[in-house]
Amino acid sequence: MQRIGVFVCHCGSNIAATVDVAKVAEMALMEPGVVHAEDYQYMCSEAGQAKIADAIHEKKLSGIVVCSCSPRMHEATFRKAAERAGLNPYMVEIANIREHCSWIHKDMEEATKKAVILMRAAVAKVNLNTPLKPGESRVTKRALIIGGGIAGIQTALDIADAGYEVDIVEKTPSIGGRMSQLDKTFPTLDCSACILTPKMVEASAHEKINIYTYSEVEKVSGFVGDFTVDIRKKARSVDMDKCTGCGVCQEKCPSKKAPSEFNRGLNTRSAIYTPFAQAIPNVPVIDREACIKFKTGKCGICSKVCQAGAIDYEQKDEIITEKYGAIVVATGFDTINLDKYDEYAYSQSKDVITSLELERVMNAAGPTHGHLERLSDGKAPKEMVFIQCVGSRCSDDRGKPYCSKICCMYTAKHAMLIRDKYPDVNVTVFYIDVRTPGKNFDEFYRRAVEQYGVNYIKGQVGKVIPQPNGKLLVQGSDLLDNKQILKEADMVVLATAIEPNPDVRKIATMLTASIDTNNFLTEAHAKLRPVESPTAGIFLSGVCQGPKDIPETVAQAGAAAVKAIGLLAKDKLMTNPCTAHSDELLCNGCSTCENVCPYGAITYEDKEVNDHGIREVRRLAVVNSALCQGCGACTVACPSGAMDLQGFSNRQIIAEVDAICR
Amino acid sequence: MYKIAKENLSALFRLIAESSELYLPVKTAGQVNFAAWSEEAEVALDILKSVKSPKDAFFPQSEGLYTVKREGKKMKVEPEELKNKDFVVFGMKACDVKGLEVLDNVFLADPIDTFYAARREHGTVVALACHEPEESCFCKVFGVDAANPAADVAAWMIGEDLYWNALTEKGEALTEKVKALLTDADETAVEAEKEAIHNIVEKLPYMNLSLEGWNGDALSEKFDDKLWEELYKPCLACGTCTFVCPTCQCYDIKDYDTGNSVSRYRCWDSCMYSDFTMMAHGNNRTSQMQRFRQRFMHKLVYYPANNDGMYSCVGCGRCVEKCPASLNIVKVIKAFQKQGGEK
Amino acid sequence: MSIEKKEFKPKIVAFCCNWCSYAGADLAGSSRLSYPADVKIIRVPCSCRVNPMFILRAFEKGADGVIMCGCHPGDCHYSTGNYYARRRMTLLFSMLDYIGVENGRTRVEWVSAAEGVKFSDTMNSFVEKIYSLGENVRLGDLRCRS
Amino acid sequence: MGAKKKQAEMIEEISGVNPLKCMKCGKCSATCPSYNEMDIKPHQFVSYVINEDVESLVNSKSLWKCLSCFACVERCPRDVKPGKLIDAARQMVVRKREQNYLTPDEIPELLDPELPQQLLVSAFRRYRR
Amino acid sequence: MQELINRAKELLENGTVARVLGWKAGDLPYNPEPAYFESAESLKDFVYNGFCGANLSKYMIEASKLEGKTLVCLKPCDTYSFNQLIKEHRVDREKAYIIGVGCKGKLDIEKIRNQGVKGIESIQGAEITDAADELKIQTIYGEKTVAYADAMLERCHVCKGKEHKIFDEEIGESKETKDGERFDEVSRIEKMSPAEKFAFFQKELSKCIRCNACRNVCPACSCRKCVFDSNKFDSSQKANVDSFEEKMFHIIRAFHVAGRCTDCGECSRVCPQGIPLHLFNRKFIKDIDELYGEYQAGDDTDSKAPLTNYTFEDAEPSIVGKRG
Repeated sequence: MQRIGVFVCHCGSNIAATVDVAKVAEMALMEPGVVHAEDYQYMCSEAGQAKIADAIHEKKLSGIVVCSCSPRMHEATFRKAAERAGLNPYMVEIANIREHCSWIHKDMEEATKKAVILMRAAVAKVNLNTPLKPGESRVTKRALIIGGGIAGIQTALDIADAGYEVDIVEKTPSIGGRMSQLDKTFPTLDCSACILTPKMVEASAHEKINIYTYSEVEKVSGFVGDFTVDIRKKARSVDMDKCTGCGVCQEKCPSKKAPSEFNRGLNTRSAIYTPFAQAIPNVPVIDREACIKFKTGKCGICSKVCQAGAIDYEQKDEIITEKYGAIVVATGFDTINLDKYDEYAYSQSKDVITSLELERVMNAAGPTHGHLERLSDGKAPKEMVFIQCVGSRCSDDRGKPYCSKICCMYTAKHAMLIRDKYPDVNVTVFYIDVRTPGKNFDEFYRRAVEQYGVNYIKGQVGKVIPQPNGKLLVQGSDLLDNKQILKEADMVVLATAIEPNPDVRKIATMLTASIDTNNFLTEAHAKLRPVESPTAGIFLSGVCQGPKDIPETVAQAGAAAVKAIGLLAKDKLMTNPCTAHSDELLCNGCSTCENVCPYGAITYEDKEVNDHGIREVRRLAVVNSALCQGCGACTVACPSGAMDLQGFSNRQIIAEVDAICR
Repeated sequence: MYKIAKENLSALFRLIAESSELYLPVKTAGQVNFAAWSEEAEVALDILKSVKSPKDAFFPQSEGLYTVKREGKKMKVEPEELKNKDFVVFGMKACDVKGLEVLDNVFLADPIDTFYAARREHGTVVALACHEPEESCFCKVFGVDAANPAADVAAWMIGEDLYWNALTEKGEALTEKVKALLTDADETAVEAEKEAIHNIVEKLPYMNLSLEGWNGDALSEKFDDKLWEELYKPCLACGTCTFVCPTCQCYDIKDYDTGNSVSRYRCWDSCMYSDFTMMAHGNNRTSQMQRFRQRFMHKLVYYPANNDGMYSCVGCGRCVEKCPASLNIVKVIKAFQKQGGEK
Repeated sequence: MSIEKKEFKPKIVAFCCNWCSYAGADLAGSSRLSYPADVKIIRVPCSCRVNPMFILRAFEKGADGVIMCGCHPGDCHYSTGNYYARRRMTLLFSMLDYIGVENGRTRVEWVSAAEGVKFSDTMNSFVEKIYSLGENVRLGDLRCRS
Repeated sequence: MGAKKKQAEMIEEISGVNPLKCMKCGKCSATCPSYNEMDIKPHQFVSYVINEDVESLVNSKSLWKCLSCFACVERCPRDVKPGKLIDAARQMVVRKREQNYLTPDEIPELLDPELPQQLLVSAFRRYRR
Repeated sequence: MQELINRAKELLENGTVARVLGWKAGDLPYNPEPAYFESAESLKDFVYNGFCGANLSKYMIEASKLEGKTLVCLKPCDTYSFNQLIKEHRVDREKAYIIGVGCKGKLDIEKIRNQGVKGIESIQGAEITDAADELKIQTIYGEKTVAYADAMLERCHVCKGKEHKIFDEEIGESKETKDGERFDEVSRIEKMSPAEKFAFFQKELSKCIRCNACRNVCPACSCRKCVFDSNKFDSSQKANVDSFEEKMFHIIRAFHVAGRCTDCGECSRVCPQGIPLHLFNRKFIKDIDELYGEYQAGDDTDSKAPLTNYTFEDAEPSIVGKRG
């Protein structure tokens, strides 16, 4: 039996004006377990807290009920007060007789009655409280960044600058990501490479940053502060220590038919290649699918021409196992597959291209060396049509239901750049809505219209028909003029919807990070915790969380870094003691609880139990209290009642129910 | 010997109900159980086996013992009142009546169960002979005569009449009360009915069941038999057999918190349940085999050992009909017999 | 809100999640938005902590109405808790309706921490409904009535 | 309920289309082969239904100019399917005409082997629900 | 049946299985019991006929702990339960050798009795090899005939189909028995007024004796210790003091198996008081189908169960009042 003290606060007149506090204290003494009750002007004051401490000592209290304001106000205060007096802080319960009672009721008798009931419920609960102790877990002071695009690079730099070790794992041979493929960036028209390359160099030169390119995350185990990750370093076939990056191998390589990933397949590359000139690391890889040596065993030219002797055909994949305290996901995006949008003739004409392809066309290092030309015949276009929302905002299964967010702005950018560089080219943009929220964004779009004379037409394109003369007939709506437009164009550019990198689902599963129906990673809270995954220790950076432009991505990357630093800065993690706990003798091992846990905190183990003399090995749920956040979803999913929540146990809640209903 | 026309039975029930509570087989939602009579009740006298046995009337499945109320910081105990009103149970069968004898041996022996004793004192049993015994019946094996129920009043349903014969003082008293509705009758029809019943009973498949070897002295021999390990396996550990049984007498005592008071009550328990006789240290029967064995050893060995050889099975056959896994006492007896034969 | 005082004083249990609805109730309080004293709130970490057994228990012990409040779908502090709670409560309420319990006796409302007005309005309308339904006689243990 | 609202709801019921899903992109009109012959353009069908002006829709030329090619149905990104709306309007007209349309049982005996298959197919396509 | 016995003998003798889990002939024409057979010799008592209604899947929880494989005879509907038990890690697939046995509908002795048949001596027509048209019943009180369909368990009239969802081999023929719609009865109750619904269930549940047969036979109720047997929720058992306890028990039991119940019908088959317990489970199944998309528990071993799943657009609980 507990020895409970009940303390009723007047809160000046806030409570005392409508609740007979003395009566509440008097009634409290009738409750089982209550050995002390008093009321006082301000319980939260120092004098009030001293009263609690005194009573704990004098009456040897084992539990405390404070009838006062909301626990959201002063629960922490009273818990600390109890702790200072030597009582476990979780032996304190609050009866909210202010917000839930005195402030909303006028009738003194009625309010007092209710306050008594709320007090009883709290007493009933405290009777079943048990001392709880927050757990501790250590923090490995190292962060893992999955993805080496601008989001990953920025997060890595910020974390490393704070003095922590960071590893970046990048799937492709070089860091840089999508941004390295862009020509110019809105709204200031900086050259993308000019602002990205210094960041890439900085990252690679940073003593705290270690970059694994051509590598993938293979396995993740552990939990916040203490993850263990296997990284597969794919065989590069080139010794990174020996290679000088001279590029001779790439020049001499006889196999040059592999489509260039960097140039979106618009031209080809050699089998041994670095994706682009500024690649970091500047060490080529051999594409074993395309390499003649690997396919036929004959060739070996690269090995012969390499003066550094860096070519190693025998190299094998390597698994690196490392421990991390925090993991940041920065897996980025890709454009969607356009197979289902045949009306735009993307597969039929080389002159229908995606916006990302246009970036490569416009880029000096691209397939046309920066000349705007038709990919079919190399002729300079005179009429260009841009189509917005290709695959975005679609409620059917052809596209994506969301707005890809960046298309309006980059289309304005493209239109502007073309009109600037090639004033004789007419540019028409078919749009549904032009969405330009952002600093200097709408001004930018207006410049395209007002200063550069880009022709914006409100309406969607229904179809693009390749003509025998090589032109493209664009049939679209002009909703404002209520006309159907037929327009001949030389090139058509599709603002293709973006989608999360297809690998993200696999990664999310490994991390037990939740993912939404569009494969974007879910944030812990849409508004208040936008860069954290609900899974503790996992942070989100960039487009993997939702469509964003570069400034937003960089901002979020910084935010994710700060959250990760906040975690890494701790030596130990105090874990919330109100976590789920499974009764081994009742657990069926059915996995139902595991299926509803949003944090991956429940795992199953084969354990030997002694069930009243029956010894057997059973499959049992084990809660990792470092991961458990105490939501209680598992407790209701568990049919046998094996899973219970400390601090909000089944019996505690039932005791409250009983007290209220009696 | 009296008789009353079938069509006047509701008048009889009405008359009995005027002065005492009346329990009889009533069909509710397709099933027949003993329940209080009312004008609307669908009385089902022609069925042989109510789902639950009528032992409920004397030993209810659940019954309050006392209530503890709080008055300030003090407690007040209010015992439940003992049964103090007369009641009649109409339509019990010979086996069920014999079942009461089994319960009497338990509850009326020292220390007397006052709740049960009060009910026995105030209850009058009118029992019906079994007009058409069924294949699951084996009362004769346990010495019960289906044609001659040994109750306060024995009755026979023959054609359009119910024949009525008071056998005890209580029976006589009840007869007095309802005499206005009864007419004198001779015993010829009843004798014929008895003979007919006896003839049918002889044909029943379980009539040759032998209880040889089952007695109060068979404890160690039967207890240690390996056969139990086989027999219990299909058992689902439900309490059907015990709850339909007219002789099972185990109960548990529980408390219920109503919010304003705590009421202590007792309710039937089943030796098939895993928490049967659970104590602070745990459970003394840890496996279903042990629990299964307990039931039959109790009926056929332990009980006879304490009650001059009387078995605590009356052959009503309810468990035969109701066991979800088709297990029952007959199969157990036969299995041991077979094993014995093969030895 | 004035409800005519009759003999019948309903007992109403409200389960509120800590992060949204309990805070919404606090806001109703600090905004002095009244609702009948018949409502008593039990704080739970999340609506997904509410076991159907708690609700039936409340009815067993004499509650006349039970309401559960949680974060709006999509806003759950634990991301997904209220989605599970929503399915559980939908099925439970449907079952209660199916066995003949008046379906107004149970309710789920999503109330955010900012919706003090909604909290008070919800409670007012719920209490009114319970008054109109009267005492809960179909779901309750008779022993608790004395 | 007003007669106009009833009509609009009837259109929604027959077509199974929720016109509120439309985001006014105009892809239907952009894709329509009969666009120039229509007085009410495909993308406008939706607003006529939303504004409960089924009357105008029913009396429009568009009703009979729609080829039921269903290009708009195929390409609508929002699952609104203006083609189905106009088809529903046509059905309402047909229903009004004393229900003098065929039941499926009557068709086989009326079939003329000389009839071009194309005609049948297009008729079926037009009147399928 | 002979084919089944022969095959079982073969598998026992060649060591593939250590035991056979099937049915043993009873001492009355209608009461075969679930049984283990460990030798070819013991199989002489093996029986498989219309009265073998028991779902043996649940016995496999215990059998999974035994040495060696157990040959288990599963009817089509039983295989759903087995799949569900695999999903919940309660049985070991590797420990089972499943023979999917044919089914022509299982018989309900209560239904036969309700047609006034008593004093049964023998029953012809219940063998699995029979045409399953008619039962010829010899009784002490004369010969009776009962149409097979009229003696069938309720569940067989709304059979989910005669396809085995999981098996190692199949033996014996099946016959379609479905002649009703699974949810008709539920729909009928749904249409009642609250007072009628309440009266209906009150009447049915008032018969409950808390024998726990429904729970103990249920393959989904596989908890080591039921919440109604433990003190975790302070939920008492055994008593039927007040009708509320039965409601609580049956509602919570149905809720705990919601999304897991395969609708095998065992609860209703074993209830000594003939309470149509399946009406609770089917109500949940119907709701789940209507609200969250069709779902058949036990169809597979890896799909997400409806109550451990959600969509953003799920119906609100207020739909209960709106559906009328």
